[in-house]
Amino acid sequence: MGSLDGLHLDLDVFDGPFDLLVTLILRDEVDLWEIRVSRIVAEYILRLAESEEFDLEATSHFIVLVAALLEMKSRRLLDAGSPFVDELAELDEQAAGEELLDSLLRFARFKGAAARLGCLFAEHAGRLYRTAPVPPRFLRAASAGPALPAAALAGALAVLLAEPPAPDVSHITDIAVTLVAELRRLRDLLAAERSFTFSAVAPRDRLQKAVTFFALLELHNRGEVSLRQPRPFAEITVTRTDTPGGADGRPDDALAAVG
Amino acid sequence: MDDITRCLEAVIFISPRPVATDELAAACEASGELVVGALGTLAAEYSARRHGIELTEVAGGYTFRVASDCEAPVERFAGARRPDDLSPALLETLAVVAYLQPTTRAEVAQIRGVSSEWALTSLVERGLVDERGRADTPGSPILYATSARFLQLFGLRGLGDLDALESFALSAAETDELRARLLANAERRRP
Amino acid sequence: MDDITRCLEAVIFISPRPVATDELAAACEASGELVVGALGTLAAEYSARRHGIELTEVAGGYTFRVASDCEAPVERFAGARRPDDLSPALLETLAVVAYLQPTTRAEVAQIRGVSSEWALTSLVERGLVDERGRADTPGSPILYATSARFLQLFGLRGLGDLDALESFALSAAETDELRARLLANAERRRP
Repeated sequence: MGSLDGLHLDLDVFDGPFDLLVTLILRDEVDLWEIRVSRIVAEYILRLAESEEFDLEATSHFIVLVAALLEMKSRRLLDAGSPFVDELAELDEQAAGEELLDSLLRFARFKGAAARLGCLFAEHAGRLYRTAPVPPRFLRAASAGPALPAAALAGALAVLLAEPPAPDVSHITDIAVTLVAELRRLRDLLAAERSFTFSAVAPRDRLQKAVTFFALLELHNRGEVSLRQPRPFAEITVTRTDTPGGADGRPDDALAAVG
Repeated sequence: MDDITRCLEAVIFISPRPVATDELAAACEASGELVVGALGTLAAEYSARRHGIELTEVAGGYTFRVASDCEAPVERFAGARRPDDLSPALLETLAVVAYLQPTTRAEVAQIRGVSSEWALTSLVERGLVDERGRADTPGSPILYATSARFLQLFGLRGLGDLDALESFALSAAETDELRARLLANAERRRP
Repeated sequence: MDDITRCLEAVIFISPRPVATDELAAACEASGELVVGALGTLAAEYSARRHGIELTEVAGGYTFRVASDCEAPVERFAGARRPDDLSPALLETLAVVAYLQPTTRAEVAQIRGVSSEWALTSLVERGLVDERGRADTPGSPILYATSARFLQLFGLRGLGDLDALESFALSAAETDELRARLLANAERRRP
């Protein structure tokens, strides 16, 4: 299970399957601002916990779609009136576009060469050459006593006998838990302090940082905070907005169910 | 056949890999010119008398191989030994190494746009690519180059037999089409 | 030469050991009588045209060998070959064969986690590993074992001289245990 087809969402602005929601957002028929991504993720995690099988493909598909939603949301965080938006757009089209085109053109040549090599391989790889070793009687001059230590063989096998370390999967479980915890942590911080900067509260780890950013977007979406970034890559300032349901620390029901 | 031709034949027959002209000259104690002439005689003898094996120049030297119309009985006898097919990813990686050699893992990854660690390891395991020391740049990355086996499996006498990389460049029309497609995508993504 | 003669030639040429008449008949899909006649034609062609190699009948079948007056250049050539420099991949493959012999290509590949076809071919070519018949399992895969030249290269009197690996000597039971451990590790290493 864990399939996307059956993931039914009951959100404030949308009631229906997740796939349909994505389609509507792409057609601009549902406003992305109105969609709580964290809620969708929470629904999905619940669903995963309920189902007995883990469908890797469906889950990967889900992550890609959610990542796309997040990307669109983060783009809209940029103030539409900022001069940097134009600059970014220009950079996208001109410099980045040309750069991408250049590398695609360069790669195309190697791709063509690879296709040609494929033809040569098909034609020649099956040809039969004699590979029999030189008869020992012709090697009299070449054999001048042992050339390699026997210990080298034991050494080569020892590498294969060494038990491989267990794969580190800690980061996989971390993410699922931290999103909920991070929302709580940020709310606690906001209750204590009206305003702070992103770098002041973000953990050092890149993955953790991403989760913090994700949580901030969600708070922003819920109207609990306002985010301000004077220009791209600059410090982000987080400020609590004093609206009902925002700063009162009301636990999000969906997330509470998971956490 | 004359003495030098027969000696060449014996040496090429006994060697499990193609033999270069200078190795043949040293073994037969003859000049390079004489060897080149005798190689022509030898090849002509085998083709004129319709032998089941033929003399061929590949991977920097000369070797005998089974004539293509005699492959079936040999495979019935020895079992088919055709090497495994190469996936598109392996062929792409091989093409980058072949044209840019010696090259590093980072350079291959940059051109292909994806990490090529597995592909390179796999090519080394198949004996198509060799490690050739380390680059004299920060981090001293390993240098990779194609092997003699690569030349042999692809029927090349040497790297000079590879088609010029430029001959695979996209045409002006294809380039324009690619540019147009990229712009269209950028347009669609604009918020 | 006619078709059957050329096919015989190709099979005998490619085989590292003498080929029996019935094997030749099976490979060429011809009767034993036809094969015997064609073998006569083939031997006559090589001697009449003064080739540097000649068809000879030895115990067990037919094989080509270097004509006696062409042995000197062959010895010069073989003597000039570079010493056995074994890459890490070749040494690892050789170690697996040495400790688990006789073993199959599939088993070596499974333990090393990579296709080891080229490595095994290369070791056979260097005379360090020999084919030793076929396993009594489905598909009858070829069995590989180390050669006398292998012992010579590593200065060993016999396989009993191989360094014990941790607690492993080379008794049959312990070789099985070693095999099991290598396979289990390979399984764990798989992504």
